[in-house]
Amino acid sequence: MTEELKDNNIEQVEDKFLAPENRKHTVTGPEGEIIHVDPLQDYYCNERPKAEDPRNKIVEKFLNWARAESLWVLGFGTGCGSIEIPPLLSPRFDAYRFGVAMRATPRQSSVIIISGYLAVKTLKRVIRSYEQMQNPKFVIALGSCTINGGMYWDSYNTINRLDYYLPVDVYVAGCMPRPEAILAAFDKLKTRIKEGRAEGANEYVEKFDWYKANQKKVIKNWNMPDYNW
Amino acid sequence: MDIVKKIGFVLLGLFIVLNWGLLMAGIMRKIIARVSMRRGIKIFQPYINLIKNYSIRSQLTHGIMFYLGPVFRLSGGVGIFLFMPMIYGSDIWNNFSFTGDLILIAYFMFFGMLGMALGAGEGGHPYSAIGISRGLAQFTAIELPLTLAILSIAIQYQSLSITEIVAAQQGSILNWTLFTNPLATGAAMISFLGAMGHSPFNVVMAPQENPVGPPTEYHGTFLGVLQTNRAILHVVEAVLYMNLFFGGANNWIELIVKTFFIYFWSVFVGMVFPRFRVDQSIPWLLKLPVLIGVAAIIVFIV
Amino acid sequence: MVSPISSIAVLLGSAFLVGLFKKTSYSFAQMLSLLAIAFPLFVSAQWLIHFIGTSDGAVMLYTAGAKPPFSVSLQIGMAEAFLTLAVNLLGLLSIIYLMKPFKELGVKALALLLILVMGLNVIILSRDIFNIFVFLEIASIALVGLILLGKRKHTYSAGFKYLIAVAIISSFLLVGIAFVYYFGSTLNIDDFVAQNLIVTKGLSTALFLLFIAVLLELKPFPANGWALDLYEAAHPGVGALISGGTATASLYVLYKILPMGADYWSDVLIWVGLISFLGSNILGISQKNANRLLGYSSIGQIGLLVAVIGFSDQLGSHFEAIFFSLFISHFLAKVGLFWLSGWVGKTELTAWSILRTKPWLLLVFGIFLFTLIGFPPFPSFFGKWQLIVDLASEHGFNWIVIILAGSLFEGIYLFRWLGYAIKGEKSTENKPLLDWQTALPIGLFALLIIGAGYVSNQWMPNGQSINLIPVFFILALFVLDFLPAWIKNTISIAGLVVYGYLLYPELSDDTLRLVFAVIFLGGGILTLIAGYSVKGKRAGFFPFALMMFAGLIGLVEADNLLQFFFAWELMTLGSYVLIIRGKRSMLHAYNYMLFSLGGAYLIFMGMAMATAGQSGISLEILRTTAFPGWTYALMAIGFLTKTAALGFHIWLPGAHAEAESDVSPMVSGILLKGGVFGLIVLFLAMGGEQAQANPLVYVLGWLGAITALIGNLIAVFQEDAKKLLAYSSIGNLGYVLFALAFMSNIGWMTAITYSLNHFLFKTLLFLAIGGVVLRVKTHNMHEMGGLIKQMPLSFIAVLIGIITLAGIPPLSGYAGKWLFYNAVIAQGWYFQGAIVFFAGTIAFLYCFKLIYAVFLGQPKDKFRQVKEAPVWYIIPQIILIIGIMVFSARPDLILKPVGELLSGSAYFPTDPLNWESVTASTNLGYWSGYKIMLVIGVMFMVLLGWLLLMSRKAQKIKQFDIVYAGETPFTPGTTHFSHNMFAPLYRAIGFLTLPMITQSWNRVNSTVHDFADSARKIYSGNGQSYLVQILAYVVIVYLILF
Amino acid sequence: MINFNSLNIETVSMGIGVILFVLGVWGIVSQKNIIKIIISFTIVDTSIHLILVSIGYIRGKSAPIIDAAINKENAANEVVDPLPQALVLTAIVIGLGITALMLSYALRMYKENKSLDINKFKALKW
Amino acid sequence: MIRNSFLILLLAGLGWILFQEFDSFKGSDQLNPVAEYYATQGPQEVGAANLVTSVVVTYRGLDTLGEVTILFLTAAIVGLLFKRESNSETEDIYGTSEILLTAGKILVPMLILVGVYIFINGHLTPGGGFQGGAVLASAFVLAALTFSGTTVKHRVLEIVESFSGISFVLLGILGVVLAGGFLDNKIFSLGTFGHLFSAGAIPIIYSLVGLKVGSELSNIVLVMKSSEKGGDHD
Repeated sequence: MTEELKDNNIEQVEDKFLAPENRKHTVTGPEGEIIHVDPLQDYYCNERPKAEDPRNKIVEKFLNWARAESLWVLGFGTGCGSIEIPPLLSPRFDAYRFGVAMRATPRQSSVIIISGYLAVKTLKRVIRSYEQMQNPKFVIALGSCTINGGMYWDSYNTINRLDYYLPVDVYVAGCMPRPEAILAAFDKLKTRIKEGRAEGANEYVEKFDWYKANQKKVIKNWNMPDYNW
Repeated sequence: MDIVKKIGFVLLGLFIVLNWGLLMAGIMRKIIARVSMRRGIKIFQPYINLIKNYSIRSQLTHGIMFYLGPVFRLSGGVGIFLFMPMIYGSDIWNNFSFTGDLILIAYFMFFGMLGMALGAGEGGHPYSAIGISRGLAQFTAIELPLTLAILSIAIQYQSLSITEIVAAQQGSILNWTLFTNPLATGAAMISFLGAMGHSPFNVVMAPQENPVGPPTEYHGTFLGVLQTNRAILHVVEAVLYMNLFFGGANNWIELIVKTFFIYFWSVFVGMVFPRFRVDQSIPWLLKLPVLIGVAAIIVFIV
Repeated sequence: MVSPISSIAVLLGSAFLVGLFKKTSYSFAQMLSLLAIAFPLFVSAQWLIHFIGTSDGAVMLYTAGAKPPFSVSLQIGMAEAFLTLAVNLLGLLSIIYLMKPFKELGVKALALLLILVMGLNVIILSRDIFNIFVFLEIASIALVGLILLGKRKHTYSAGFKYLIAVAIISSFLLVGIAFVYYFGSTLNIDDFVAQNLIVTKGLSTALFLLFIAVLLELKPFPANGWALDLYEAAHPGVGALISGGTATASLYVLYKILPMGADYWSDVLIWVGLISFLGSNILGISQKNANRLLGYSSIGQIGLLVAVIGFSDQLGSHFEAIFFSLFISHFLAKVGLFWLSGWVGKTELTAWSILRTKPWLLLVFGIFLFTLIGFPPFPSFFGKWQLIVDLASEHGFNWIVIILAGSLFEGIYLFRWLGYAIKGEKSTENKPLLDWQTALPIGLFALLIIGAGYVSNQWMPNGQSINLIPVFFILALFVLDFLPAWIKNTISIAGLVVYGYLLYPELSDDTLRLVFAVIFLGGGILTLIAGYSVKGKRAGFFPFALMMFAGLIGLVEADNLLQFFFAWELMTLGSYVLIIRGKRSMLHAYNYMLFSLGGAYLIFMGMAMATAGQSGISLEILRTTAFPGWTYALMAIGFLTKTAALGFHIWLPGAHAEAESDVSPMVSGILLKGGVFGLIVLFLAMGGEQAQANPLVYVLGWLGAITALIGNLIAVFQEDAKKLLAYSSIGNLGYVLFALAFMSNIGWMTAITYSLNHFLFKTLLFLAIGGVVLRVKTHNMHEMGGLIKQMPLSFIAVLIGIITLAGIPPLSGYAGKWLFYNAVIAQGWYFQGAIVFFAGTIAFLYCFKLIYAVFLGQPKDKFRQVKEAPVWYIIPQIILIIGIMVFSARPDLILKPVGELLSGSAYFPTDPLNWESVTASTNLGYWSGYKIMLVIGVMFMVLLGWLLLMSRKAQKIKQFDIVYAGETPFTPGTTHFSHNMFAPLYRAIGFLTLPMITQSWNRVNSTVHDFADSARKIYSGNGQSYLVQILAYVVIVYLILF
Repeated sequence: MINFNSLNIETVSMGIGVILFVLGVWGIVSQKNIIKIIISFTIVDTSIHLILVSIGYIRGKSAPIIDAAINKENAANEVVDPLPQALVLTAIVIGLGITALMLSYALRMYKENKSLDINKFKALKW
Repeated sequence: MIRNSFLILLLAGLGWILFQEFDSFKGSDQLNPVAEYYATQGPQEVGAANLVTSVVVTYRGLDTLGEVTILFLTAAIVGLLFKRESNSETEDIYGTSEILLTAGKILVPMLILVGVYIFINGHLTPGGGFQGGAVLASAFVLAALTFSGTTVKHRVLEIVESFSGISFVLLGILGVVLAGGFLDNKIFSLGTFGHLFSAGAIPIIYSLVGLKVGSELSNIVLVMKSSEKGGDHD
């Protein structure tokens, strides 16, 4: 964690938002020694994320093809659009044939679909999940709500524009977009990946401070490390 | 030079097995998709997935065992391959089988499991541990019918050497253990269902309940290693069953055909039956399959 | 030589004189009494030395210038000299011990004691029944006076009950004497015997009254409530006089008059004695009052001695030695205990934890108790041994059963008591002062016990065959106990090394024994190395540790049954003390001791049956035993208690788990092999492959299999790391038992491989886990977690250990599994084999749990600063790992010679393991540890390199950087999944682990206690009921006899 | 059964002794009062003396004191057995001692418990 | 009821045992060898006209020593039991009746005389140390009851007791030194049969026994009596 980030955040994360389990405390060791625990420092890796530059261009092209043809989607439904995801896998739409598969763990997923309006509360989880995905990772945003807030544009607890918080690869307009649209989004994403333009992960790292500032602006009870490894 | 040649052939065999394993996985997925009236994945999707996983740019590690876990796992798979005679009558495809010791293979399966368990444990994720505890618990029950079957055929052939067991089945299709000792085969094939991790015995990896079980924290290269192992292990286990019960293989074609059908058996059952919970599957496995296995032994004692 | 009569005169004269002194000159009176009592002591010592030196016959002493039968005559021989010596010594030390109470009561009391001692002397010496009667009365009356010492509660009523009982008994005695005189025309014992009278109705009834009265003086169960009340009410110093003094004299009276009676009187004595021994010990079980308990115990012991007198014909030339050793044990130990009880001051058994404030008193207490039970190297061990062997040669098995059962019941209460003393809750009250008056007699008696042990040992036939060098070494360690621990540790290790070096030539031919010698001695050295980590003195640890190892190695060395049993008991004693050193081990050590004791008695019984009808006691005679079924079954069950087979296992988990960190490997990895070795000795005796037909072997096979299954299954559900390992030991020993029961060459190879492996990995695991426990101060695995970072070496040790345990190739555990399969198929025990295999897969579960819950998963905050286990724990672990590696790669180094021995011997010539350099083969297949290791090793390294290459840039992350459904984990404690880890398995087959065996043992236990508790209500406290009991006893014995 | 014609002095005293013994024992085991128990004991004691004396009696002989009436040389045929009489002497003294002690203890017990009922002294039991 | 019938059964059993003896008891017509020896050899060996005395004091002298010891013990124990009370010598609150006083004055000296006579002549006439001692004691007890002011001092009694006891033992030892064994009476010449100064040490021993018995018995009674007085206070 960089020093300025720390300074920035000290003001914003006030004590009342810091969850009890994340407050500094002491425990007694087996020999009676006092051990100081600072949960956010001790339990989490506080390294700053690193940009992973693409390798050799030709190899990268091949690898990008493989990445594009094997899109593992994190099974995380954020809003009303999540109802549109299961039909994708049904015989009618059969997303499998495009190399799309659902994974339960962000560690193994490369795509996260933000399916509709995103409450601040959910945003926090989305951020953690997104950050826990490994480097070539892509974001598909479904519905108007992720673009401009949609019908919740003046809601007190949803975000209006996902771009401020995560680097989005593909937006799918509509309220809600139908599964066909999502398939089209996958297609679009594949194209972007194959072209080597889907470097959202690196972008996120490069503009990390900006993203963090935005995120923390809306999420008061941060209670997480700055970057969720 | 002999040893170099041997290693060369072993690596070649490993390559064949890996490819066949990946292909077979793809084919099976395809079949599953067709059964559920989908087009399904591309046949080569497993290759793509493997490449993609190896191509993940960033890596995380929880500690030394997190590293060693996949190594153990892959060693388990490759080791079984190394100790398994693949093609009957062929010196070069017998690997380091020492005339193929059955017990060695049976116990070497634990090696990989242990590695996986340790690696996942080091990950620190509770779901990994839950998955492992389920997997191990179920594994104990899965192994019992297999043991009875192995004992039964060991009595039958008076040997613990896979090579000799295969040799004894040559000649006619009726010499296969499948026909000479159907009870043992029955018990073993039920246990095979469990070993393959398909439904009804796949609660270990219950996708949503405890994300994906043991490999929850694994990703990228680690996952690639695990997938590699999976591909190898499935083929090698099928080869084991083939050797024990289905007359072995005289050439690669025969091996491919037989392993395909053996593996298909588990996929078939998996498609038809729903999932057991662990506390259901253990008693079930300890009832019918064990009874069959006991019967298989009694037949030979009496 | 001074005539013993002069000692009587001196005692009596000084008693009369002492009575004259005034309070002011008390100390002078005291000095006079001491001198007065020292004189007879000197006289009897002089006579004893004379008799020992010259082997002269007894000397008759006449009074009144006339020959018997006309006058009263006395006789002094070896026995009389010895017994008077004992009594006089007791008297002298009693004066010292009771110095303060005597002073309170005044000079008259001193006179009472002098007269008591005088009376006892005369009782022992006299050959005239009426004279004996008179002096018995004197002794009784003097005691009635002495109970006033110490001013305790209820002495008056107790004294009255005693008086009235004694009065009734002496009435019978007197009537008996009167009629004996009428029919026999003499009062002299020798004269009566010489007359060889025809036994008529009247004479036999007269003799009945005489005998029954003398017997009643010895307080036979159940007509002894009056004596118990007296024991309880009297000052412990007086209790010592009753138990040690009057009982001694009365016993000798019984012995003297025995030739007067018809032959059946021997049988009566036997039954009366044995019923007393058994009954009193059973009723003592529930007793909570120390003095009264000592009374129960006294009555029991005296009963045994009475029985031994009854056995005098059967025992023949061994009688003296047996009686001596049993008598001296009772005399010294019981008196010592009474004196200790006086120091403790409180009557509740639980109050004896006060002994802990004076460690040497605790040691002395232990010596007394172990002497009473009959543990080596104390005299009663040899006495009981020879007694039972001799009884067995007469086929007196019923008697043996009663004696052993009585001893077991005695053990129940004595060891509970010892447990309270060692581990009971410390009382908060001030500790009593230990003055020299108390310390001197107690210490002297403890020393005398050791001396008496040596005498018994040398006196007993075959006793000299026992190798006493280890015992002396241990004694020396006791003496050196004041040194710091590391010096003693070095001495101990040096002792083991030297002993091993000396032993090696003897065993180098016998590889089978050598393997076990290596386990015992090598294991001893390794585990002692871990002991270096303990700072301070570690008082009392090393002698007992060495005692255990001496016992174990003694098993290996043993050539005859006595040596074997000696070693066995020595091992039990040492290990008991080691186990009870643990923090919460009181109950577990108690259980361990009871099972060990029961097991040892079964072994003893079996050995005794083997000796019946055979000459010599060499181990060879087990082979030719006349009762093969019983011998083998009993001994097998005995050994099974030590290997903790199912049904006898309930002591093990607690004992192993609660023991100290470096004791657990001793008692698990090493001690259990003692039982295995016992089984090997037994099975060797059963005669090789032909024993396969023996149903016992079949039963053992099944038992082994089920033990393996249940042991492992219970281990899976443990939360306590050491308990897990302990249950695992039960399971592993089940394998060994199963493999041994094959009774085939390959089966035994399996068993030996298993044993060696179990030694290697279980010692390793216990050391590693012990090191962890030492650091984290908890046994609960779910409280640990993530310790791999702090304790990488321990982690590696555990990893190697569990790989070996689970039998995963390439480590040596797999060798056992491979051999096992070959053996199973060769033997045809498929179902048992399948069960054992199932057990093996279950073992895998707890292996994972052990390593995962402790070392992996979520690190806990409070263990962040723990360090790696002490280096002294790590060193033996490294040695053991090297051992495992060597054994894995080159199993032929050990298995080949063992195999040659087995196939070369007459036992298992068929189907041996064939060795071709490093490759073993059977007709089922072959296996090469070396090649497997090579292949797997190379492959593993290649793959590791591959993965390292692929993921070299990996970012190291921390414990909460895990995917958690977008959330953050709460605390490490709730994120570490390890409590109740195998819940689904428990739901599925957990019913197999229900503690049914424990419950049934508990039920047995509570039944026995309830029985004892209700049965002892016959001692209602009402003096009159005691009289009714005496009367009933007389009438019933009479009706049974006539 | 007993032939009354052959009744002679030693048989009678022996019979009385035996009966007294049983009676005394009956008293000891049935009486609740300690003093009565002690008295019963003295009855037993006395009965033993009777038995002893009867044993020593020789039909028609006189006391074992050599005086004018008894010839020193022929004493063996003139006197009764002196030994039982000596024993009786000793027994009496012993009985006396024990009785005295019993009474003293009874006194102490009475002072302790203010009762002479033997059932009241059951503090020590089991 | 059950207890009673059980007791009756037990007593019947006891009676049965004793009846066996009674049934076997046929009386005697003749002395047995031991008694015959006493009767024939006793007078020569011991020199006592009273055969019982010769048995009591010489042949079975050890028993007699035991008896004496028992009395000593009894006295000592009674003394210990009533130790506290005997320290406080309180006055007799009742006084003595006239009859007792008068009779006592006459009887006490006579009783002492009779007692001494009995034990001195123990080897000649019926009676002996015990009997004489008992009479002596009755004299002391009577005196103590009668003349409440003139209690016999415990201390004196004790000294007499111990002195006579020690002397007895010493005489016994002299037997070992001078004659055939412990308590042999032949340490002095046997004298003329039937005379007062005959039978060796017997008269001396019997006198000592008489003194001892007398003092001990009186001691017992006196101690118990004194306890009566102070008894109620504790």
